[in-house]
Amino acid sequence: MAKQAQTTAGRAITFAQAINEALAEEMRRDPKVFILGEDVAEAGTPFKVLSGLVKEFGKERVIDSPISEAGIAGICVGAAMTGMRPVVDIMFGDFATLVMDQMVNQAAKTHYMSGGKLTVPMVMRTTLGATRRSAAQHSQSLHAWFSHIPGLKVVLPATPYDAKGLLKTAIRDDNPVVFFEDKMMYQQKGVVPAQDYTIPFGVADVKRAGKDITLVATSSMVEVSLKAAEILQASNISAEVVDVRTTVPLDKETLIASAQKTTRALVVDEGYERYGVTAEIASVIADGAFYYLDAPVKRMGAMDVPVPFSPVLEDQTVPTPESVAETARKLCGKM
Amino acid sequence: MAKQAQTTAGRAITFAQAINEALAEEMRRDPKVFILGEDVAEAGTPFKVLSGLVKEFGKERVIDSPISEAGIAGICVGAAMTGMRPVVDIMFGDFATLVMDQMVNQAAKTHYMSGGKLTVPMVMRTTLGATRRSAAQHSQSLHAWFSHIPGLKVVLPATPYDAKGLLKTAIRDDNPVVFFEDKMMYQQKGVVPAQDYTIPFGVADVKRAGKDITLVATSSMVEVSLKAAEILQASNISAEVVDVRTTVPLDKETLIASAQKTTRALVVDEGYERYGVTAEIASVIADGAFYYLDAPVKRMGAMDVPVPFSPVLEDQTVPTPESVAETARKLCGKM
Amino acid sequence: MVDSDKLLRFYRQMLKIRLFEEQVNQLYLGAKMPGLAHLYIGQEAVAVGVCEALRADDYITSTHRGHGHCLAKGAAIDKMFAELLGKADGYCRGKGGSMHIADQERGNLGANAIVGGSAGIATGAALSAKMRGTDQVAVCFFGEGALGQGLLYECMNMAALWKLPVIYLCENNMYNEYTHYSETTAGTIEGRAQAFGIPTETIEGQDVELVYRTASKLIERARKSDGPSFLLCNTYRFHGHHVGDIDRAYYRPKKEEEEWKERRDPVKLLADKLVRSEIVDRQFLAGTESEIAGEIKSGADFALNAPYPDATEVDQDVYA
Amino acid sequence: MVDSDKLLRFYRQMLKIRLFEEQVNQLYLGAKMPGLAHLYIGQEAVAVGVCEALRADDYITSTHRGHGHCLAKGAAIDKMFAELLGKADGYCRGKGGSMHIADQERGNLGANAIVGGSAGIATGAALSAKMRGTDQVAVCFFGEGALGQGLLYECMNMAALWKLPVIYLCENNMYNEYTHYSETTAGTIEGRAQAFGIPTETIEGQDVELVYRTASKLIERARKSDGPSFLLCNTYRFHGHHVGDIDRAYYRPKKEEEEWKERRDPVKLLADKLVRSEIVDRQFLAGTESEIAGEIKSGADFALNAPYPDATEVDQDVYA
Ligand SMILES: Cc1ncc(C[n+]2csc(CCOP(=O)(O)OP(=O)(O)O)c2C)c(N)n1
Ligand SMILES: Cc1ncc(C[n+]2csc(CCOP(=O)(O)OP(=O)(O)O)c2C)c(N)n1
Ligand SMILES: [Mg+2]
Ligand SMILES: [Mg+2]
Repeated sequence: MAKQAQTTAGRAITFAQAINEALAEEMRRDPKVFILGEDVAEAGTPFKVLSGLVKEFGKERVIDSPISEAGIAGICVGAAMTGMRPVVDIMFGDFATLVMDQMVNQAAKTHYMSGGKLTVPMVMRTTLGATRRSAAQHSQSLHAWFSHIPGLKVVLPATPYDAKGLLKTAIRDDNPVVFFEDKMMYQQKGVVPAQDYTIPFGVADVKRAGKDITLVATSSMVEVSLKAAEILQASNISAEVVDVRTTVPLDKETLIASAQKTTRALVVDEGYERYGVTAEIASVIADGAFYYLDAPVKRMGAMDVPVPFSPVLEDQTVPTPESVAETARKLCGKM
Repeated sequence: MAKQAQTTAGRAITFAQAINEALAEEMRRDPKVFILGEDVAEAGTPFKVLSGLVKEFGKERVIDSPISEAGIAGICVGAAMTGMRPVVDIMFGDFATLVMDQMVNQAAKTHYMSGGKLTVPMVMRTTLGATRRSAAQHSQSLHAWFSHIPGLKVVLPATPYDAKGLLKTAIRDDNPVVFFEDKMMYQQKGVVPAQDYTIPFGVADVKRAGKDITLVATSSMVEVSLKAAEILQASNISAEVVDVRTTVPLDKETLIASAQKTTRALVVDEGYERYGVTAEIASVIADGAFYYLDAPVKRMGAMDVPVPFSPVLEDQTVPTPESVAETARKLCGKM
Repeated sequence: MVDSDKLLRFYRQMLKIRLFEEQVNQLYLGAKMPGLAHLYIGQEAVAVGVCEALRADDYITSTHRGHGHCLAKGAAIDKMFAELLGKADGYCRGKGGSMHIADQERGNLGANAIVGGSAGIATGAALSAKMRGTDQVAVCFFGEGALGQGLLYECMNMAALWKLPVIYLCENNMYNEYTHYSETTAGTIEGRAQAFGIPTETIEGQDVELVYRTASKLIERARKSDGPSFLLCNTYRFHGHHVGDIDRAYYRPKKEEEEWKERRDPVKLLADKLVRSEIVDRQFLAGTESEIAGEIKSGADFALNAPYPDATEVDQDVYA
Repeated sequence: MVDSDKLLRFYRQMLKIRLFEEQVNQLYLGAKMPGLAHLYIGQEAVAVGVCEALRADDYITSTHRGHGHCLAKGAAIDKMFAELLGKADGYCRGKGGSMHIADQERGNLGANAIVGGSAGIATGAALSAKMRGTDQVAVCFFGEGALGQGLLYECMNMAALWKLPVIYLCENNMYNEYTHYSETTAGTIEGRAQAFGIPTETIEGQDVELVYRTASKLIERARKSDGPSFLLCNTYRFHGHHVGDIDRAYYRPKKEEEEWKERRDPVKLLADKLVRSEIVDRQFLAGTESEIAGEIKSGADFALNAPYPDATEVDQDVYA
């Protein structure tokens, strides 16, 4: 694959560095790009993802804001409508609750409502993922909400390579894009090309080829699914792992084709399971591969509970390689 | 059915009156129940749903608020935690964007986070539905968002009878309940018993029995599906119409049993189709009835566009009896 | 002082809004307009006074009661009517309607059906102007009801911190829909901006000359990078909250309405001044009126005869 | 004036918080505590001064930096440690953790991990008290960072309109995480409440007696149905934003920290006063300290040895 060729020429960097590089390169390329958020400048965010950017670009382009999520999202909408390309930093995905009006009633609808005249080229970067012992208000994965709204694009990178390429695409896109980063992944390393590259939206990535079952995964659950595939290998089950990469636009063709080939599919995501993104993806596959499937499409999301603090409780709420492998095995009729 | 027996003893009242009566009766029964919202008192809301309540209960229990959706939702959370049973009125469902933090990070999680000690017995009443020529910010049906969140219950009544019985249940429930009313339905009449009654959550209602296909519908789409069933009748297709009534809790058993019987299912809802509630319901049926289905489960939601103003555009965005019948006919292999 | 040519221009603009809105009401009553509309009649001096003080490339954001702002910023009558009727020739190809008209070419970033929803947009436009190194200014129009929305305070704080060229323009017409503002507004309105160190002015919003002069001063201030300001204009809507709000005695005394219409009608007040100052006579004004009435009529006719958008447009322009 | 018994009680309570938090830090450093915690060390006089002025049935809402409020309102040390360690004996059966401890029996409606997120809850509790006809009062604790959240303004407006018995208690420790409040706060803090007609007081938050006296006055006011008030306490957090925030020179000068610790340590200040006023001597205070240290140690030991909740509890109490 082209990707392989590219990556061999690259360097191993962390997911956090990939984000940082994407921002730095885009800010160098285009003076209209700027960052607005809480503790983004000297602190470089609590996750240190933006470290160093303020040094290169100054406090005028890496702007520390008050703790005003709705306000900063709204300001970015206005800036985007008038010639800038803002990147707003919403520290925890749980605070998405505070920006819904600006993202959904304003950013998402402006282009359409104006008959195509106004555009809102902004990116909202935020986080998802549990198991950090951060409890119910700092552990949610709320990408399903944004995926539901026409006018928004939603990106869920699962590797440093994808993170960098997809973030550059997001910044160059003329629409509001919501970009979710898994907090637990920031320190994971992966090979990333030295030269400029972008990854198109709406193209799922087969992260591992297989023939007995398709594991469709997003973000944090891609790695979990790859590990599950390893476990399944030992039971002689060959799992294909497909990373959707963007829930909107969704690469239905690749997902359906994979399920048609393997005849079985399990969709894994870290958002709450009920009414979550696994429901849409499973429906699409169950419909598109109906005449090929040997078993119902199954789904695994986070347990439908507010994320508990206690480690013994929290660890049960998120799919693990073992639980994914077990469900997959059952689905293949091998228990 | 028990319901039939009851309703013959009743009177025909509008959907709006059903809501009004439920509130009045619960406020008489329990002094802890009160209403907080914009223009709820003398104006009785722009939809006149609450007309007369302030006369009976006074401005201390039917409280006009500033235009502060987040604030009033939050105040109701606090009041509910300390012994009251508030009903907050969020005029248009589109303004749900403003209350997500209070409903999702506070109301929904408090009981769990406190280890079961605190409760939040509040109801958020709001609206859904398009085709009122109200454009993109006054026409959304955002119940999918709330349905996604553990800790919330979500109610979608489709008749005056259901509206009254379900609202009483909502008010007596010890959890935060989000109650969606279709704006276009307020003037529709239906028979409602004279005596006190409640309808349990999590019990779907077979609004019409049939044997060739199951139409699963919510709220505004129940009537549309019933009309579609009439149309299908003419083509000798017998459609069963199942009203889910509450998306959380969801009566999976009834939905699956119906689909197993008819072997075909079409899920119809007025929220945006993508990542909407039809996805969850379709997934549940496709899984639960897998070995019975003769065709893939299909879904119809609102078109994935911000709701346009122009009637010629808007009318295309919502499923109609004709479009539902057509999809159902195709699904039955009869085109 | 404002010269007489300008005053005459103000008069034309205000009258245009007045007659436009009366025509909108007729379209509604004649069941020719889909949905509802919130008429700006009674408040014309605010939009005109402010927008006449702005440059074409300055920005405004508007509200559900936005036709006046839109016309004042220079929008064309025919394209506005076309939008209100959901026609393809409308400003938004019929997709926005009354509550979402935007007119990018004249810096109108759009009406907004979320009360207070444009505070971020206007503030962001001001930040953008500053970052791009232009001296553009943004005016954020809102009703006193928007003071209930937290977003406004978040944005005023940032505008003050970063000295952004934005003017928060509060039109206090005394009612939040069907509720008197005194029931929803604690303390003072000016205090809401002063808390953030934002200078405020409070004026009679029915006096277009005063609005123009005050706005000019604050706009100049913003243009010179001296930061945001807050302008409170006391005004009144002569009609109901929307075109369908006919029986309103339960929330607003008829006498109050009559008094405003008689004594504080901004169009009448300016007409009287023009005549009193002998700038023009009544006959001239009558001529102006019939001229504008003609424009309004032909604009409405254009819209009534214009085609609807093609059905296939429904899923166009969801994404850029 | 505050009598000496009370002062001694304040001292015990403040010291309890101090030693509790130091123990929390040790648990973190020893990798015995899951996740992070935000220490209240340096701000003890605020929580104690306020909560000592409250009745047991009065309400408080708290923040991510909430251990101090919780202890001051009367929570038990052992159950708090158990919660911090995610144990079944914790206040929330381990489900809440540091940022969500609630203690309903003592009117603590909960810490909150959403900055400003409890403004509605406290205001609603005050509305509830009023509607139920009790004379309970609610105190809404928040850091100056919460002034950035619009919700607070929406709630203050309603509290003022409806004369609710709520006190907005702003602890200005000068930092929003890693950013000095002057970079995020335009105008004045007091102005934010005064805009709504809410009376404000600003005091040195390190003087527990002053906090107690001022809070008592405002609480009395609220109890007598005279409405809400706003109390700004100037204070300082001696440690990092959270236990893991060790290298903080880039956002806060070491010298500033040292000065506060030396000159404005609320525990030291009160100890000095107790000795200076000859209420007790140093030896007595040492005895008190070792007594409390014992309680802390046994509380921590209890928690360390307590069982985790049963795995099956994970989906219990999602719904009541
Ligand atoms: C967030 C939000 N809440 C409620 C409404 C419903 N609503 C529309 S206009 C209005 C009153 C607005 O009053 P004001 O801001 O004073 O403007 P005016 O109508 O007086 O021009 C309300 C409550 C809305 N559109 N948006
Ligand atoms: C809505 C929201 N935004 C951001 C955060 C992340 N955050 C946690 S604490 C904090 C700083 C709070 O500052 P302040 O209110 O002054 O309280 P302090 O930490 O100083 O006690 C921030 C930004 C959050 N928890 N909630
Ligand atoms: Mg008004
Ligand atoms: Mg602080």
